[in-house]
Amino acid sequence: MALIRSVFQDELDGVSQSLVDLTEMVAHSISKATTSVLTSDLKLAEEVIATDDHIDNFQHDLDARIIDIIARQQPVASDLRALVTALRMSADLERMGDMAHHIAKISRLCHPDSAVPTELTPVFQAMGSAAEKITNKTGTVIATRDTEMALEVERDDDEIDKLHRQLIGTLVDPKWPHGVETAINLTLLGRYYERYADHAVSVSRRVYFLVTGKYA
Amino acid sequence: MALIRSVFQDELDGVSQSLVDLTEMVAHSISKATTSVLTSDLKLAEEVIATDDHIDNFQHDLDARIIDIIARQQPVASDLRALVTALRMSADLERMGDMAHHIAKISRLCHPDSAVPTELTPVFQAMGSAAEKITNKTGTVIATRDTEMALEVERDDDEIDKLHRQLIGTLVDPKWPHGVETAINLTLLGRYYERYADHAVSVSRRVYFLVTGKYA
Amino acid sequence: MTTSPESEKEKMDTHVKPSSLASVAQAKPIKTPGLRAMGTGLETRGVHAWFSKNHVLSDISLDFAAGTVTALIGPSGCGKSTFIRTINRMHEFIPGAAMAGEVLLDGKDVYAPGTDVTKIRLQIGMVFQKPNPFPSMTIGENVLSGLKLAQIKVENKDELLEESLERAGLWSEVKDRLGAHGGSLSGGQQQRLCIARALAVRPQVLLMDEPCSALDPGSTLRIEETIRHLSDTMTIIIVTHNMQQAARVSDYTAFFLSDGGPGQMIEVAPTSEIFSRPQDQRTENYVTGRFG
Amino acid sequence: MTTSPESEKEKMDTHVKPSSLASVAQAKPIKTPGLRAMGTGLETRGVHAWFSKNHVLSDISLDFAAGTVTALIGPSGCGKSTFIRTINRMHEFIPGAAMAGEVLLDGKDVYAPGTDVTKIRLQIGMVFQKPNPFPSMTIGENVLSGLKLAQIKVENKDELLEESLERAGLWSEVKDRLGAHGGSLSGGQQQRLCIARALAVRPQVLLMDEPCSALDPGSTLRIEETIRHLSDTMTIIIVTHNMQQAARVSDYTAFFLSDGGPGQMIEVAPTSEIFSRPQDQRTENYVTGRFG
Amino acid sequence: MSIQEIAIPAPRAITTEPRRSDKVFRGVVTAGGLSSLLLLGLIALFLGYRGFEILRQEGIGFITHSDWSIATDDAGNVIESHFGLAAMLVGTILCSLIAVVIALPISVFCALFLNFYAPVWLKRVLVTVIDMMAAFPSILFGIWGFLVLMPSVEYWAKLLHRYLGFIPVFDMQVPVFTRSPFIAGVVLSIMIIPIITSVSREIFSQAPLDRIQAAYALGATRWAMIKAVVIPHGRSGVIGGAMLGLGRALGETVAVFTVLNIVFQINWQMLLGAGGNVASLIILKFGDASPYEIKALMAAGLVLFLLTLVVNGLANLIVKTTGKSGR
Amino acid sequence: MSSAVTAVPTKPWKPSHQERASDIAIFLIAMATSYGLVSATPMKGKLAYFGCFFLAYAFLTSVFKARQRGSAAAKDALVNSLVAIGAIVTVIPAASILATVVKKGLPGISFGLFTHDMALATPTDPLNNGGLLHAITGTLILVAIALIFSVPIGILTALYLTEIKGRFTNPIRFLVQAMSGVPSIVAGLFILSAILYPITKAYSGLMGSLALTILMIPTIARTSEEVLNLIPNELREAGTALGGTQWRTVAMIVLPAAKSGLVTAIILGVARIAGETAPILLLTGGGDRVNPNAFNGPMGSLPYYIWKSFNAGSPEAITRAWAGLLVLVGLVLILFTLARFLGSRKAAK
Ligand SMILES: Nc1ncnc2c1ncn2[C@@H]1O[C@H](COP(=O)(O)OP(=O)(O)OP(=O)(O)O)[C@@H](O)[C@H]1O
Ligand SMILES: Nc1ncnc2c1ncn2[C@@H]1O[C@H](COP(=O)(O)OP(=O)(O)OP(=O)(O)O)[C@@H](O)[C@H]1O
Ligand SMILES: [Mg+2]
Ligand SMILES: [Mg+2]
Ligand SMILES: O=P([O-])([O-])[O-]
Repeated sequence: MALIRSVFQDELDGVSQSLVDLTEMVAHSISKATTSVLTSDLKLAEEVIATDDHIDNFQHDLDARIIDIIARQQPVASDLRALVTALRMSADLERMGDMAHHIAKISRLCHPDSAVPTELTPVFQAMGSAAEKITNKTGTVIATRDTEMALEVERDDDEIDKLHRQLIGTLVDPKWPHGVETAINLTLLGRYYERYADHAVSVSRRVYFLVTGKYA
Repeated sequence: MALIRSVFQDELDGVSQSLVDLTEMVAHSISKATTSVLTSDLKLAEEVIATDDHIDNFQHDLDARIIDIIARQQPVASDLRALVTALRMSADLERMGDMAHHIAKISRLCHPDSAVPTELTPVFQAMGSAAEKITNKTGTVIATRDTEMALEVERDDDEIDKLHRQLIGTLVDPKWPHGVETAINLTLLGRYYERYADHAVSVSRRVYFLVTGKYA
Repeated sequence: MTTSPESEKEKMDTHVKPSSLASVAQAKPIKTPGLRAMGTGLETRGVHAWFSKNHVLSDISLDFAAGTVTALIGPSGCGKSTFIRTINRMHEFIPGAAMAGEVLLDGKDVYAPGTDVTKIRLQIGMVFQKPNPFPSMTIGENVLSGLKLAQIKVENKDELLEESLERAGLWSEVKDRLGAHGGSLSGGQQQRLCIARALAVRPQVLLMDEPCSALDPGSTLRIEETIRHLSDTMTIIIVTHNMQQAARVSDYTAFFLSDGGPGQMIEVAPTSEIFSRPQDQRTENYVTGRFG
Repeated sequence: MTTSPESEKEKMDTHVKPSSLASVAQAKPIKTPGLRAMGTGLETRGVHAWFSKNHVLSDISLDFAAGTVTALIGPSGCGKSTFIRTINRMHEFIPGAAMAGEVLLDGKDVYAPGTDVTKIRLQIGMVFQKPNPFPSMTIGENVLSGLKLAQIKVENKDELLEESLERAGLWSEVKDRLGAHGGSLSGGQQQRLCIARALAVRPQVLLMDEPCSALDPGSTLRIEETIRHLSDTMTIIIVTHNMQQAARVSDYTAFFLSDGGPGQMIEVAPTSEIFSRPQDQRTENYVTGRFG
Repeated sequence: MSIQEIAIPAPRAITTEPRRSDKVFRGVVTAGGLSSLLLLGLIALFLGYRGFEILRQEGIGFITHSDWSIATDDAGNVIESHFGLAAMLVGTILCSLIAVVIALPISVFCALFLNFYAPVWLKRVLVTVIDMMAAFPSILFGIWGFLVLMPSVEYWAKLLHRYLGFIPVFDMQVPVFTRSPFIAGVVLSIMIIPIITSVSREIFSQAPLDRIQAAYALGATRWAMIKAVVIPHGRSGVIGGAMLGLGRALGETVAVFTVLNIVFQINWQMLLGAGGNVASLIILKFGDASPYEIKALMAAGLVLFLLTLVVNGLANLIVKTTGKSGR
Repeated sequence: MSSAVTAVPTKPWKPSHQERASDIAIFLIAMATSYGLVSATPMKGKLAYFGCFFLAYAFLTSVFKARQRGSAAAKDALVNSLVAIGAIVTVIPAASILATVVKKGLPGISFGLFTHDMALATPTDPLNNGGLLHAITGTLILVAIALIFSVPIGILTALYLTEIKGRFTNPIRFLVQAMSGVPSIVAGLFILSAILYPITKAYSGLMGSLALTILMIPTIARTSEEVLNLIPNELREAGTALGGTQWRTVAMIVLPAAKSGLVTAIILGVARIAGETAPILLLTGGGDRVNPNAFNGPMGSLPYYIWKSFNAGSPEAITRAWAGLLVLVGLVLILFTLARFLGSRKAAK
């Protein structure tokens, strides 16, 4: 009894673990990217950019492994759902890495200047730490399949949305002092954080759906 | 001989056809969205926004069907690859629909004004028609598995990238007359077209890889 | 049916995607539902079966709509074979066998007093686990053997012969050697010959008890194709141990299980439901191979 | 190994993702390659086989690295069984059988003159298609029958008994009834008993000829688990008609085919290669079920 | 990898010697197996050797003539002798044929009944009874036939003669009905019914169940099924069984001796109380036969032996040749 | 799902009341017809009633079925009756024989029968004189010696046919088949000519046993071959694959697996020869006293005793013959039951 499909179960668990690992890598990236953009740290930016390749490879191999499992174990029902969902989650996570990468590139582009004017530092600091928090929570959601926390992730995203709206408000204010180019960069930065959080929410929602069969 | 797995083959062909259908829907959307943003046509914008739901549903059902085929036919090797790729292509296409949707929303947001200042109309016209062209080609690539055309799609994307760079250049020009808010909108619009084309390229590349086993 | 929640949350407007099915044309449209939906076709009502005092099948009510393929799956010994054998009254051959309930073919109970059981078996054909062409007959004679056995007169035998073999997907392979012995065919061809033989008496319903379990994968796939093609013109019930096969060929799947007591039907649903989101945990365990 | 080209093209910098495998820890690491890589283990060199004048197997060279599971797949009659029977010299039982080539076990040819064939068979165990416990013996006697047959003396029989049954995944189920007859077990348990029996003489290599084709899916999965666990300590070669099974249990897969002539080996590769990107079109056709 | 490029090597010789224990085993078993060959050869040899003198003396007449007489002088020396088996051979064949003709249809019907009609309990009872009957000693059939069966068969024989006398085999000139070949045939038929029934039952029960089910599933009645599946499958086996019964009937000694009136005259009229049987002849004459006459009996034994060999060989042949197409 | 449901097992395929009634009607009409026929013709006796009844019944049911369900059903019904006749005609003689042997044999059975021999009595003596002890012991000795010869040869032959499968397989199989058709009298003559005349020149139990051996070998060989053939080849392969030599595989796996079947074969062989009469008449000399020595002196046996008594002809002698038959039949039936018991135990396993 105990034996039945234990090898397969191990493989499924391995996929889950790899997703958690991927989440951790992404959390690192976004945290570094935020610091880099706020402190105009070129070394950190370069690190994030380099890490993205690593994340991409990791995701790539994970996907290959998932497809290999599908081909070899021919899962159905919840198992197949879990694997296809893992495929989609890995895409989301990889995309989150890309966002961190984009943020780091803006930081590098503006170097040695800071991309973020001083008065907006708190906003981006808040966005950055919210992004990191949401990522860590997403990792926990994947590992524990905790549906409560999956719902929390949604609420955390609302926070980022609020910050984003606040940022856009500041930019379109006629009293905006820093000119169009800075505004454009900040617009993109804002959008990157916002999309980052969206992808995290998407991952949590997939877990929620997998566990409950219902949409969050 | 003729009989073997013909039902399965029909199902695979059906998936391919659905992807082509989806591409057509997306092509319609982007064309309408471009017109709407250039002519400030609220009705068209609303149409695009409504169509996006339709596209999303279509993609949703197509994915369900693909997963159903995987669960029931348990494909391996090229068949499995084709289905997983279809799953990813459908996500790309859906995302292209979203981009059209976003474009339409900016058009609606600015109504009754036009989001695009007159002097930039040619740039967006060019981006719009390039986007449409690239979409139609992508549809053909999916239907015919024509690798030549897949490479063409890459080249078409370069064109859009050029237009995008040109647009950003105009915006960051210190002589930019239209203020920050317009610049932000145009930045986002530009990014939407650019992402749109990226997704189309991604679809073509997937087909190319499927056929040749090599990256484009 | 779907595995994706909304794939993206966009700023300030999260559009809701209703999980509608109808919008995509399916490669093979799902047919009228299998549970008590269609008047014609076959229906069982509260069927029980016994071997002597041994209650092996309990209260099976299933509706097999005309033109559908229904797969019966479940672990060994759960009564799948017994169930389909109650349908064409082959069950009663076993000494000590008994049953309860009704089997309605076109609304008429096949167990009604005075029913001519040989007539019933002409309307409900059967294909067995091992290919079993009659060894003393040629291929052609095998196909037409049902007519001889039941003493049915037919105008144009050649036409019937070709038609039956064609429907069984065998015509092109044997048309030049109808006079050869059935035993000279490969296992998979023999099984299709048996299908042709069952078709020659033009049954409404075809019962298949693990028709591929003695065949290699190539032959199996061909029989599956044949089943798909046949399902346009008749009602098919197939017992299979091979879950992938159930998934591939059937429109509906019924899961049987016996937990020590008599076999019961745990769940019946369109096949894609059973293989993507079964309702019952036991079904899920079985189809994912975690059945202990 | 992968199906995704770069998933996104970003403006002005398209990063290239090399398709490296090593970066992700695999659930089960791929072992040393199967083609002429490892010195120990088993190797066949240019093996041919005949039944009388009938050449059924041509030039099979395969290397079975120690501690791997290799699946042999291919359509019926392509010589899979014949091949594994040449390995432990069961082939020569059939009157008129002949072979050519070499079968090297730990570098020594098992067909070398003067080789004690019974010793070879002790080193290369075999499990057959149908479970065949010896009917006159109890479960315990069955497990230890190899010792008696080959007249091997062992110090601690009880330990060996438990170890063999444990490795075959049967100990917990039969430990309280070792004195019962083998026939009292279910089919799947009988097959595991046969595996335990083969293990008791501590072979280096285990040959399995369609070991699950007579079993139901539940028992099949359990045997597969047993194979996975055994592969840590021995080299296993399994013939199977069931491609899914090959996919599930094996590290390497070899595809055999006979196009009228003698059976040949078309392709051998790690199993995930065979089932995701086979090199030969014929392999692809076979694994995708399009073999006609 | 393609076959054309490979030079096909020569098969390797299997050079390994089998173990000594296996050689001994094979030797012993082969010797055991060959002993039956030896025995049969010896039987023919010794009977031929003992009967040689008579056979040479009588020549073909040994089986074409039908007088059996021996004259000795006072010293016991043979003066004149005639040994002819014709009457006995005809009698043997007549009785055996009667037996098979009666037994075959009954046995086949009975076997069908047992396999396809009887409920399980009845089948079990009947099979036991029939197998038991096959094990009854022949002397029991003889005595029972003589004391119990004869009167009733005589009555029916008279009826047959009276109403069906126009058929040559039922005709007779002298109204002597006791101890006729007909009665012997009936006794023999009762003796071989269990044999033919068991063989037929066995062969019918091997009729493939899946084919039987297939026939039923095609709407066959029981008889239609039997005709389509069971009979083609079992035909050759039944014929073989009948030949086996015939062989038994040909060689039967004691039972026939008890119920048959042995007369050295060829008689084809089955109802007439005069017949013959080679085996019974031997028993009849053995008691007070001179060594010379015993040689004649040995020769008769040889003829009987060869006759049964031929019939059995034929049975084998029939089963083998028809067996393939039937199954 | 079913816990709440209680269903009653039914057998809807059993004939309905209506069908039963028509069956009974046909039965009665057939009885009447048979009565009429027998009284109208010169036939008489139980057999006549029986025959006429069956013919009438067969005819009537098939006509009835033809009207009800058509010609296929009619043929089916006709064959139904025919096979039943076949079974009944087979069983009647067996029943009659058993009944007769019990009825006529029982009066002759007494305790003294089993403690005395016929050394001081003749068959025509009153029944309380003498017994058949010598016959029983003789038969047992004859059988035992025959067993000693025939079992090894029979089983070795079977092993040759199933395990060695050498060059001689087909001829030996044919000859064993032919040997089973050798008339018992021929076996007797053979021993007479090959051993008794040239070598021993005297009747003895051994001579009888040798003849019985010849009759027994084919039975044992053929039944054993069947039994050994039933042992699946995979078992032999499994034994060999575990490193067993052929000899050890046969000894440890094949023979143990076939054990009960081989015992059955031997018992069937014994049943076959226990009542054999003809060679006994030729070879044993048929002594009247208990003679435990098979090598010397005439030896009595049940068949000889029966034969002698029957031929003596007096009512006492005939009763003795029946009593002997009863004992012989009893012996054979015991052996037979034993064989079936073993056989069925094997089938159950
Ligand atoms: N002829 C029979 N006599 C008595 N019991 C029987 C008979 N046939 C089947 N059974 C019992 O009835 C139950 C159901 O058997 P059935 O053959 O219908 O199962 P199944 O689901 O078809 O199994 P499988 O998948 O092994 O064919 C089992 O417990 C079996 O032991
Ligand atoms: N005992 C035999 N005598 C003669 N030819 C044989 C024998 N066994 C196998 N063959 C032939 O050798 C060829 C290979 O047979 P083999 O059994 O090895 O194939 P296989 O791949 O194992 O097939 P399957 O999947 O059906 O078991 C076939 O053509 C077969 O007909
Ligand atoms: Mg079944
Ligand atoms: Mg094989
Ligand atoms: O990757 P995105 O399309 O969500 O920007």
